[in-house]
Amino acid sequence: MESVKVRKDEVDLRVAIGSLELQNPVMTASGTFGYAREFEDFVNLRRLGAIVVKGISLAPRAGNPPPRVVETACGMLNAIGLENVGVERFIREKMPYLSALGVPVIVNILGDSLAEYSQIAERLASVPGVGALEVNISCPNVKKGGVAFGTDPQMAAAVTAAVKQSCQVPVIVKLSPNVTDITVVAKAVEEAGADAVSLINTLIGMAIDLGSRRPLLANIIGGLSGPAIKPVALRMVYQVARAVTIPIIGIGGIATAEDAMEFMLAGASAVQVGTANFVNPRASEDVLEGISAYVRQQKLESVRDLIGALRVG
Amino acid sequence: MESVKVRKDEVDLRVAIGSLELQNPVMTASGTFGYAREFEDFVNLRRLGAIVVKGISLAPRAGNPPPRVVETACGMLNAIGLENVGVERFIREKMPYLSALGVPVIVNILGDSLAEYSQIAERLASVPGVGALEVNISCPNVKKGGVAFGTDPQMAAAVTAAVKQSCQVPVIVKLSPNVTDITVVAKAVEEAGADAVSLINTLIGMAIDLGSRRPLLANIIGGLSGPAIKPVALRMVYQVARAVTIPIIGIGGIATAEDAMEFMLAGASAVQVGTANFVNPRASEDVLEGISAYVRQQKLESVRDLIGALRVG
Amino acid sequence: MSQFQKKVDVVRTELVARDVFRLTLMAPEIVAAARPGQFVMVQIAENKDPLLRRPFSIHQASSEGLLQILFKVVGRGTELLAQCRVGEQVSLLGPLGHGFIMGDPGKACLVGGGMGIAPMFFLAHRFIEQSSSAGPRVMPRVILGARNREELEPLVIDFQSLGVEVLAATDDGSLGHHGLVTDVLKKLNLEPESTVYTCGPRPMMAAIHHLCKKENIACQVSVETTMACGMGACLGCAVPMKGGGYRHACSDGPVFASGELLWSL
Amino acid sequence: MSQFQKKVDVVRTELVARDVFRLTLMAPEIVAAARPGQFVMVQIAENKDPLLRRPFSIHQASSEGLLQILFKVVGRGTELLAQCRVGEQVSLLGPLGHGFIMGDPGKACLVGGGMGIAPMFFLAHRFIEQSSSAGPRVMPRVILGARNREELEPLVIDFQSLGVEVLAATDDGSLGHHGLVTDVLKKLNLEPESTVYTCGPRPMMAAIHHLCKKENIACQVSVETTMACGMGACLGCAVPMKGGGYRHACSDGPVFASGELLWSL
Ligand SMILES: Cc1cc2nc3c(=O)[nH]c(=O)nc-3n(C[C@H](O)[C@H](O)[C@H](O)COP(=O)(O)OP(=O)(O)OC[C@H]3O[C@@H](n4cnc5c(N)ncnc54)[C@H](O)[C@@H]3O)c2cc1C
Ligand SMILES: Cc1cc2nc3c(=O)[nH]c(=O)nc-3n(C[C@H](O)[C@H](O)[C@H](O)COP(=O)(O)OP(=O)(O)OC[C@H]3O[C@@H](n4cnc5c(N)ncnc54)[C@H](O)[C@@H]3O)c2cc1C
Ligand SMILES: Cc1cc2nc3c(=O)[nH]c(=O)nc-3n(C[C@H](O)[C@H](O)[C@H](O)COP(=O)(O)O)c2cc1C
Ligand SMILES: Cc1cc2nc3c(=O)[nH]c(=O)nc-3n(C[C@H](O)[C@H](O)[C@H](O)COP(=O)(O)O)c2cc1C
Ligand code: FES
Ligand code: FES
Repeated sequence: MESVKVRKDEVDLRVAIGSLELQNPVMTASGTFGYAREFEDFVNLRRLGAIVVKGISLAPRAGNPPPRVVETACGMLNAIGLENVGVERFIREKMPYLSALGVPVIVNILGDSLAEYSQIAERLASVPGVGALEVNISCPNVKKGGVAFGTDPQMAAAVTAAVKQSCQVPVIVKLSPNVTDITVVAKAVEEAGADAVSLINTLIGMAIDLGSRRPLLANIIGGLSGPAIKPVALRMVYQVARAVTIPIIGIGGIATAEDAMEFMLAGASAVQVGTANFVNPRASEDVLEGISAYVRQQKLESVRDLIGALRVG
Repeated sequence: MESVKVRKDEVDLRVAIGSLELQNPVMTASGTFGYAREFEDFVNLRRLGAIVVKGISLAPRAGNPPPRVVETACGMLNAIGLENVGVERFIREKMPYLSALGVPVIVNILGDSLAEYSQIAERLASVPGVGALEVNISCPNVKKGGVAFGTDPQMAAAVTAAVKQSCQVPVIVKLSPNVTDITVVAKAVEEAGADAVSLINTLIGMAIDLGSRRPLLANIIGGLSGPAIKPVALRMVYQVARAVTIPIIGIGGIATAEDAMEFMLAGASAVQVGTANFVNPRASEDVLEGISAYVRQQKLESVRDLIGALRVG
Repeated sequence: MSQFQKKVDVVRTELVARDVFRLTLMAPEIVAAARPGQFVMVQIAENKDPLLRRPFSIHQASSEGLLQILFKVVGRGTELLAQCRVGEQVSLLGPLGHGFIMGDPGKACLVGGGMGIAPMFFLAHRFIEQSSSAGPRVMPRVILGARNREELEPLVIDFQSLGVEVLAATDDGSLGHHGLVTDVLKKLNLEPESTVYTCGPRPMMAAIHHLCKKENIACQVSVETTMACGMGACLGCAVPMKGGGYRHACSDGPVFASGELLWSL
Repeated sequence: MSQFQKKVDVVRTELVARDVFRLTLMAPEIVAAARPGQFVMVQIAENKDPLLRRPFSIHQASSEGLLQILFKVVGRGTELLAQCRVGEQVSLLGPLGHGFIMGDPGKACLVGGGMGIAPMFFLAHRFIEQSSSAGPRVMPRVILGARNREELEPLVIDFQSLGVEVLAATDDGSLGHHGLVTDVLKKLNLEPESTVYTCGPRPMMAAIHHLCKKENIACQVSVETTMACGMGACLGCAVPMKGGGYRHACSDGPVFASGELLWSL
């Protein structure tokens, strides 16, 4: 906690994700914040703890046919199909803006094979401004890759090891909630060298239009996100916090500072704001300000006092 | 579809769950409808397809300490802890009223061991009015029993076989959504002789009170139900429908006739209304009337035309 | 037992004190069946968030079919409910639960603390009706407590308009006794055949229970728990009993003989 | 590009036809930046259900800072929005997307069908402003279609009040041409340098695209998709392109040159 300085009149919001020190625990969730520039009219991007960008693959991907999104009760389903510009265009077109912000950029990466994960990690690790990689082993939308890696502890560990070997930056492994026991996968990736885990990715869901008798997503199934999934996410963070010693980044339905701090109490060192960005593009900064006000008002020495401070029993 | 007669001016709403023929596909979900009598001022109980009662164990259970319920976004968490009067008092005090309704009573059963499941099944099978047993292998609230049976295909199959051997009435196995691949468990219990499967039980979740820094449930974790989980339930019904040939009973966030019919399109032969009963005690009958109106208005020959009629591709 | 689910008209809204509201609803069926100590479940939103109904004691049930609830804004549900306007409708479920078992009005002592005052008004009203129909009017005793004068005074005036004398207690001494309602109760030196009827914060009710037990006075308490259904279906509203096990606030209560309950949690 | 998230006052509500509503909102910042064809995302509820904002074209943006949307009730979100009252506030996000590329007013033909008429009004207005500031007033041509007179007439009158002549078409022949707007467009025999600006149901826009392609006339269409964010962040609003792949209705559109799009889905 040395590299980031805290001014006397400011509250101490710094947290560490492995060797990556953040000015505060508030990040944006992959796929919900574009490449950050989309939000520059709404958020002072330089204030964020870190920016996590849309999942990047080696080659560009066109994504799924529409409809790709549908609203559900207190949530939404998406089947974007990992549309992205590919790693080369990302580095050329998006990174200059992002790295100029002076905030760690965490690149969410995905691949269809171990080799692909390695290659993309290698390519990104040396790019200035890339603070960490977040390995997406959990996206439910693509048949190949995603699903298998995320739900099988051995495969998850293999991807983690492959990415770790290919880069120096901290490696965060993003876990899928669509498993019987998430702690098994968490422990497997910890042992394979993950510097942190982030969770949860979306729950697999489906919506149907009675009128047309068709699925509402062209892809039939999609990923459920938003406030609806928060209880599941909170439970998984709590479970994983008791199973691993590496830092945890909490994700799932976070829309307010209270939500974020509940995840920290459950054991998260940092949080990501996802679907809430769509409803309130200022959500990430609002969460940050709310945490800051709470830490000040409760006279906490540091926001880190909240991490795992849940009182049970 | 012979035993239940349909009047000429009525629409054909009959469905079959194994050898159990129902006048319509609308049931109540276990644990959300008490022992039915609680709803007699609100619902014409004789109109329901079937009544599923609160989970019953061999011996009475006191349940968990309070708080036991907490609201979440478009949903709720419960950790009732399977409080119930035990099989003997159930038969003595609850069954007379229930069996007089003339509607099949489906008894949700739970146990800590194969022997307990067998015993309770044996005891109930001969009780007049008991139309079927629904085997709860999926309740997340009790440490022993529940969890292990529902998440392990072998154990799930073993319970199914044990219950099947102990009784003549149709056996419905209620599946847990907290698994990596629900079709594996569904196929295992089908092979073990289940006459039908019902899904989903609750997702495991958690809620935290920031003020007290404590879990909002005394049990720390609980089961998530209500509209929030509907997309997950719908997806699982769709997946299981493509994996097994036995009938499926769809459960999860059903509050309206539209919700119910979406589950039927996904492959359910019948549905259960759960949490919605708490908000609108007339929900089950409202769902029934809505389905009836739809079948009439769309001039369907039978409500069975909806089962699995989802158009994909 | 007759229970109803009804969409009812809001006919009056009042701001009683800061964050304390009173809604008057036209609900003749529920009113006709209602007894003091019973409650209603109110649906907060037309949409699915907040999902569950919220329980409120019946504050008053008039012969004209009017039902009142008195509530404090403590969270999202009550905040939305406070925005209710005349002409709108809300869905009520009720009357629910078992109310107070009403004994001799002259031997009754009603103790309400904070929003626990809400059911006491309906109870006082019924006691007075009962006593006036049975010859010379005998008034129950009433002790009301709250944080301060601002919160308590409007409610004291309401009780006084029924013709009862009110002993008040406030945390800050701005109205009546400076301190707890239990202090006031203690000083009353109730006769052994009295019955204390009480509703309020748990520590207050616990203190009253212990006092009554010591003095050998009957005591009925109305308890609060979180509730999902309010009608005995979810088993969510467990109340720990003295002898072990649980009963249910909504269907076995919310009123219990204080001696039945486990007070040392 | 300047975008704003603002809570704005509802200053007027109108029932334009059955199920068709117009809201007038005081949103000076958004109005100042708005161009025809752009849209706003409207938050429906304070609570979390319905969760997502809903997209609506900017129907009019006046110099006094007033912004209008015109919408039809088709589901839960629009139903709730229709209950909005003067004095309430709604949260707006906008202006979003790229609008129409406005050419010569005298060569412009605006074709609106159903609620696709909404953005055409703002476009017509700006064309007229543009033409009057550039010498003698030249009016764009306007073709409007809807199901019947009840739905179409009020909107036709609005356009007429701008001073433009409106060619109407209704499905039931109750106003103007009995049939499709494309029939009307065909009969106009537009010159090759014309540009058609259109918004409406997909089959209508597809027919207009094919007509324009045949006649070698430029055609700009405003498309609708489901949207989660409206600002390029979710990639939910994919529009299939002729050459393969997708572009995004919210950030690359909603207006596209019709020739760029894949029409045979
Ligand atoms: C039988 C009964 C009668 C009641 N009568 C009244 C009354 O007459 N007037 C009144 O003001 N309040 C009464 N309450 C309490 C009232 O139900 C809660 O204040 C209300 O549900 C809070 O809703 P909320 O959404 O505003 O708060 P939430 O945001 O849900 O919670 C805010 C706070 O209120 C507590 N709370 C939430 N739900 C309940 C609940 N069901 N019961 C108790 N506490 C809860 C929470 O623990 C939290 O501390 C009664 C409760 C019961 C069980
Ligand atoms: C850029 C843009 C501009 C629009 N401008 C207008 C306008 O000016 N006036 C107007 O009346 N409507 C307009 N729409 C359509 C409007 O957004 C939808 O009618 C509205 O979102 C429906 O919300 P709902 O909750 O009432 O319906 P839902 O219950 O969500 O759905 C009801 C029906 O509407 C369709 N629908 C839902 N969301 C959308 C959406 N985002 N886009 C298109 N269709 C949808 C559904 O497929 C369904 O058939 C526009 C859409 C876009 C993308
Ligand atoms: C539209 C959309 C796109 C997403 N894309 C990605 C992605 O590319 N990579 C990834 O790891 N997660 C992706 N996610 C998952 C989110 O990062 C996050 O884990 C999930 O939405 C839960 O958080 P929330 O409830 O706050 O949205 C996406 C989510 C949404 C809604
Ligand atoms: C309060 C409560 C108690 C429940 N008890 C049981 C039970 O005893 N046995 C069981 O199999 N499921 C039980 N369930 C699960 C429901 O039957 C149902 O599977 C689940 O709630 C999902 O449906 P819903 O979203 O419609 O409520 C219970 C659910 C709730 C909310
Ligand atoms: S609140 Fe549901 S049983 Fe009491
Ligand atoms: S609606 Fe989100 S990218 Fe277009």
